[in-house]
Amino acid sequence: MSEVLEAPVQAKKEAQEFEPKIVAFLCKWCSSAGSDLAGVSRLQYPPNAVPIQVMCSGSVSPLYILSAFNKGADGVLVSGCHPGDCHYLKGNFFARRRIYLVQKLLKFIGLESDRFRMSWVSAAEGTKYAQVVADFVKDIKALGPQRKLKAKN
Amino acid sequence: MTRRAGVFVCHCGTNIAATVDVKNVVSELAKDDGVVFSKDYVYMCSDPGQQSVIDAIKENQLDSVVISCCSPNLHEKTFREASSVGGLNPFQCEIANIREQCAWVHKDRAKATEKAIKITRSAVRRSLRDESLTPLGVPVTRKVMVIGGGIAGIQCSLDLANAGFDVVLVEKQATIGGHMLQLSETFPTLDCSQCILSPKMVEVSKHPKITLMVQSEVTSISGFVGNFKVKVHSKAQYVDPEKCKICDDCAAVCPVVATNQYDVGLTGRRAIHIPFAQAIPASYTLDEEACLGLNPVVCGKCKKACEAGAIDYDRKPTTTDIDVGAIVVATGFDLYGKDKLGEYGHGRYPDVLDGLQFERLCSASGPTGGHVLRPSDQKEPKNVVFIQCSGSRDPENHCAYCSKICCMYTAKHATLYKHHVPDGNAYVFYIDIRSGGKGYEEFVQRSMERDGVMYLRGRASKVYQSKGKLKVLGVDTLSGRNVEIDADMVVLAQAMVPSKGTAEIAKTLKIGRDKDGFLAEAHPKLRPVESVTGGIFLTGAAQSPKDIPETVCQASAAAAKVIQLLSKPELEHNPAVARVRESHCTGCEMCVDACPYEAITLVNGKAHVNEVLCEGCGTCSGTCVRAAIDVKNVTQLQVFEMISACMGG
Amino acid sequence: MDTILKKERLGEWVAQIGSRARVFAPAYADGIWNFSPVAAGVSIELDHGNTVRPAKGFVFPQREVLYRFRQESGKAPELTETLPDTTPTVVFGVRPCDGRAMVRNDKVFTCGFKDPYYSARRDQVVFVGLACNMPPSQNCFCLSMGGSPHSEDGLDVLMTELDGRYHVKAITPKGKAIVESGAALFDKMQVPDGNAVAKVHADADKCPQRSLAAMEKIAAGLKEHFESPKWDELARACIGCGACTYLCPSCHCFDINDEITGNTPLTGERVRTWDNCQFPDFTMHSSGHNPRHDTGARLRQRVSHKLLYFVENHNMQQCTGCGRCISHCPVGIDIVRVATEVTGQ
Amino acid sequence: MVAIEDIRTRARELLEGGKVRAVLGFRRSSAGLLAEPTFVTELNDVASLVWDATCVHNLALYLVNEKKRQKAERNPDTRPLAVIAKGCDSRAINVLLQENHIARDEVVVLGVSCEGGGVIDVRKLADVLRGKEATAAAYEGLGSVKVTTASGEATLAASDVLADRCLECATAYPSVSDVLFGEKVDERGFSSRFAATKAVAAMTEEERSAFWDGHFERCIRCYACRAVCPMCYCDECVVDSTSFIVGPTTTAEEKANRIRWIQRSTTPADNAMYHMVRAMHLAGRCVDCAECERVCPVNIPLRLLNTSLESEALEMFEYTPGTDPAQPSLISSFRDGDPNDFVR
Repeated sequence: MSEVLEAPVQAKKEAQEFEPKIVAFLCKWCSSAGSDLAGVSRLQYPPNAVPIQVMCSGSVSPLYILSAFNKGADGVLVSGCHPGDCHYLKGNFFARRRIYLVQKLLKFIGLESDRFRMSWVSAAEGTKYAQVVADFVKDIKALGPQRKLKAKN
Repeated sequence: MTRRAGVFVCHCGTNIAATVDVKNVVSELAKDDGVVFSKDYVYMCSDPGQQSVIDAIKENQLDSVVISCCSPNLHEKTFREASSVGGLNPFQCEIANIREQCAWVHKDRAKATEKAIKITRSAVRRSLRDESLTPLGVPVTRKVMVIGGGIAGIQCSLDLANAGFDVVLVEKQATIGGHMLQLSETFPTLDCSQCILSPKMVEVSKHPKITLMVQSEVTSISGFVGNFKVKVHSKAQYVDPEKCKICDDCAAVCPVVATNQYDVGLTGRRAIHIPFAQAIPASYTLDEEACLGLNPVVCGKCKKACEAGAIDYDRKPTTTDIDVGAIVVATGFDLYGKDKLGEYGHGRYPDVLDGLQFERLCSASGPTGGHVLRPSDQKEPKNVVFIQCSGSRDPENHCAYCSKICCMYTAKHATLYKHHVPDGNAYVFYIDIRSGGKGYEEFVQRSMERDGVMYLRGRASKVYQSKGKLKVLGVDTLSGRNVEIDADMVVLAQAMVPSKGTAEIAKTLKIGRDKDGFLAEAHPKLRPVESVTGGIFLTGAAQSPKDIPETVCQASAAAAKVIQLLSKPELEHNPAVARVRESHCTGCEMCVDACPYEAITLVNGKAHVNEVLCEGCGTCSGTCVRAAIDVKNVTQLQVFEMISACMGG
Repeated sequence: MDTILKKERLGEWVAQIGSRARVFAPAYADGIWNFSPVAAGVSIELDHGNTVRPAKGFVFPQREVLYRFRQESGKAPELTETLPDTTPTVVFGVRPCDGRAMVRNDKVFTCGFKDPYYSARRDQVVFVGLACNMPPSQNCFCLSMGGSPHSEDGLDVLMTELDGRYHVKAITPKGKAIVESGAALFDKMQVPDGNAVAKVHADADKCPQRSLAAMEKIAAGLKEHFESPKWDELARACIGCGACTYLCPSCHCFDINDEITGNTPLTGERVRTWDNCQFPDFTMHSSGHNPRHDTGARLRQRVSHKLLYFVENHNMQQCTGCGRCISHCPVGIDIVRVATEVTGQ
Repeated sequence: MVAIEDIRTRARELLEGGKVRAVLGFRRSSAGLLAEPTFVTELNDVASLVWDATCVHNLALYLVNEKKRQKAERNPDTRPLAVIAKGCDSRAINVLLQENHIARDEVVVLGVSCEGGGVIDVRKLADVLRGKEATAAAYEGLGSVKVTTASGEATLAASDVLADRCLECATAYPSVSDVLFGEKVDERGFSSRFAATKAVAAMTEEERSAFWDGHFERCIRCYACRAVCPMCYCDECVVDSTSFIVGPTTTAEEKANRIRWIQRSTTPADNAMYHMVRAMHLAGRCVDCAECERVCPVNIPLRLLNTSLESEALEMFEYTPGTDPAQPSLISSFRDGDPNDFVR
């Protein structure tokens, strides 16, 4: 119980120098290419989000997301091709449904809904990717560290 | 696990080095488990850079290589090739993108370096579990099926056959030729359609490499690129083309009259008939719906009349299994349904015609022997109104798109009419005139200036009949006047829509269609004649409205793509495909439902991946709740390790 | 050492103890009785049913870190010992069946090899028992197991509720210490009090309980019927969960795992966690062979361990008849019935 | 009203005809009020079958467990199993059919309608009885339950003692059955579907967070929830510390490469992880028989995790688990119109 009581206090303390850890699952064809474009265009965004390239957002298992939180992620981003643009025709449609459920479940157990996000970023949307990450980092900084699913040891 | 990884960090001049402390990345990664070699270099992609990878692999017996540099889209190929030169399996070389995804987007050197370390480390963790893969070789059947015997299908078949491939040309109707066979003349040269088409049709029928199947339809398909198995259903051929002498004795005695679809209902024909004089195969054909019942007791006149003994009522429909390596879909177009164009009275008033009916009226082989006469009273029409965009460019009520060829064929129709009836008046309602194409614009201008066709800019709003006369209401937006024209005949330039068969074939072949129902190409610009399914190609008006030159052009393009595909004895396929852990699979079929490529089937109760169909997207593994399916070299274990690496652990 | 504590003084006594030690007592929350920390100034009510979770967790927690490790690639690992935090702890409201279970756990963890983690806790935890004076629960059978509603085994103090007062008996030096620390609050015990206590205990003994007939024959019977087809029959409904053993006050099997917390450098903890003979992986060999391959074999192991093997090793049943495994079994598997049916008593 | 004699008669017929290898049903238990599962194979045991408000178990579980058992046997009896199934249990059977885990001809479903009732929640009953222990609970007409205790009989309002899942149940009769006992009753007038879930969803984020932290912290990972769930039929679970599906094809590397998604340690975080993963894996598969919640010794309201997703599935995807074995599963299908505005 004690931890739950202390948590908010600690959160406030850490909030100032707090740098969120974020895992970003990017599909190879759209979102990863989009973040490449952000690079080519030299757009600046916070370095908190470390990208993991997957073939398709459809391959992102709920376990990946939960595991990232368990390993200490303060936020998790899943990004894929816009509906209809999936390189694999419909992988992102399956992803959308699955991710929606994960998000609802996390919300239901009281994890701040701002900690888990899905976005559509096409290969042409470098600016959007930069924006998505910037917003995400900003929102998570406001929340402080994630403790609910983080392994305690 | 005692793997030996090598890490190579690129400065990319100062592109990376300016923001990322490259030396630090190298020294940090050197501490990692499994990393036995690590170095940095100013330009890894340069020859010395690549050479250093090759040497390091040899000298340190590396079995995993990670290049920490720019986006994999740029140099993954480069470094995988270098790796294989060094004797490493190319699939055990991974790229860590620390330029586009790190150095270029951050300023804070410390933080960028920390991130670069995480990105590189996660690539190392992945590479340490990369298995050696070899591209899959797939044998191919060097035979092609072309579906649809219009000009697109004919051209494509001939090109393929002349390139030495066996071709099966499947046509639903009793003759090939398609809509082009119905046309009188063709723009912009006004040369006779049948005169340029017939020789090609004959060539098809004579070509040793082409098997022609008329009155036939594809009913099912299985297999995959290079190895399709197709079922073709053919109607019973009561008249044997080999024996038929086209003497017309049978039709002469046939008691049944049916409407002639080739004349778009303007004439009738017998139950036993020949669609066109130039039909290929050159044979009469028996319309079983119309025939009194294929029964000697009831009728049987034609059988008696036929001296060649070409008629056999006992013929049965057949189903043929055909193995092919590639399929070309050329199912063509239909005209936008007249029922949907009530405002123009099409179907209600006999003298409101569609474009194809008018073609038949102008055609020497048509119902009027090439004289433009009104269907209602066989009189020569003096005022003919042509209405463009009937059903096109009207997102509210009809088709949103432009059917592209109507401007030209309306100009052609008006011109032809003036040639037939020099003292008549031809009015054209148009929104815009789109006459891009060699000699097109000149042709339109000629129709106005030389042949005096009257163009009215505006939509015709209504066609109605009063006191037996057709009246066309419209507006001339240039003069701003409402116009009302008494017309003897109205010709609608109806929108082109995909042929009825297109929807069915798309379903059978499991290929996509766009919002308008036309076949969807793999990429609108770069892969215009391929479907998203490997080995299935598109051509002609079934893919989008187009005229004859463009169709022929696209048909040859499709042929070239097929030749490219089938020219190799074996196809190469990316080996990073899904793999089932049978021990964990319970056969729940979720992956089967989720696979975008129908690559997974149940084989005695377990999921089975057809590696050739699999594109490695991993939707299956994202769906499986039992971790029973994984994509090689992007396994859940690898992702798991990448996650911990990203978390700094 | 016997004394009397007026009920209204219980709070004071607990408060006194609370100033020097962590205090736990049964509390009803979220629909179950559980040992919960007693916050300062909060008085406790000792009128509870038995807790769902036994008291064993205070000395044998479900998760115990044995040591931490850290290893730079290529270097030797550095280990750091982590002995349990040994803040004195006093647990009120321990039922005699749980107390007797402590005696069993002591046999396992302190006879022969002395487990430092267990012992460190055992020395610091004071178990204040509470004799049962209300009708036993449906599945109580402590008498059959040689215990009683007022057994003192394994307890440091035994309290018996009289009207308006508690009889408080210190049994061990640890027990004496906490009673003496509050001496001022206690009254001297009079002769009538003694009789009252005796009566409460006697009445409790008379309460009807479930019982294993011919207890003395059970051990031999289990040995004899090791191969009995009854095992499979009785376990056919078993779903293979671990409720029975995790809730058992005397089950003590554990597993040891390394929990990796980081790979560069390799860091982590070696952790001891409860294990469970009802789980399929309990006796799983790396070859894939599992000697106890089905629920029948696992049920037999659990029952035999309680009523046969432990008797052979320590000359006492391991089971103390608390009845938790019966009451909480999702499918009504009942150790009393199982033992009776298998041995044909 | 369902007459137990009808069920017994049918069971007798099936056994006499040798059509089934066993009839899976309920009988009285020595462990307490609730009935217990029984495998009736002998005609003279048919009389032990009971049907009342204490028949809480979802016997579909045993279709799964018996399959595993059969695999181990040398020459297994392959005749079908007859199983008594309530509405929820029958939905579970439908999901097992949908996932090809069992074939339709492997089971004879003796469907029993709960009509206007349902099953007892023993914890609610205990609260109502204030410590008195019930020895019998019979369903008595619409909306009330007759409970017998040492000190006599009491008739209680069903809404006070029935399990939440029954009060919220929308189809309290079998959706698949070979024989149906009792009437299909649609208008039951208890609580509304997902009422309990909505109550939690209505809390503030902080409240929900604290609510679940408190519950997860209590979890002892006995896995009763998993073991009792007919849908948790994987041979190997994500929380298992060792890979114990080991066959001739299993390589040493496979064993070594077992992913440790979740530690065995009962820390609040890892407990939460376990329950999250389980809920996700049950999305579109859980039929709300709520056995997980009933068997939880530390009384974690586990059912809510599953119903929260079930309600989403219904509202957003018009998907109800266990209604149609022919349809693709919730997460192995999609519609173009699926919610999209939650995506940035």
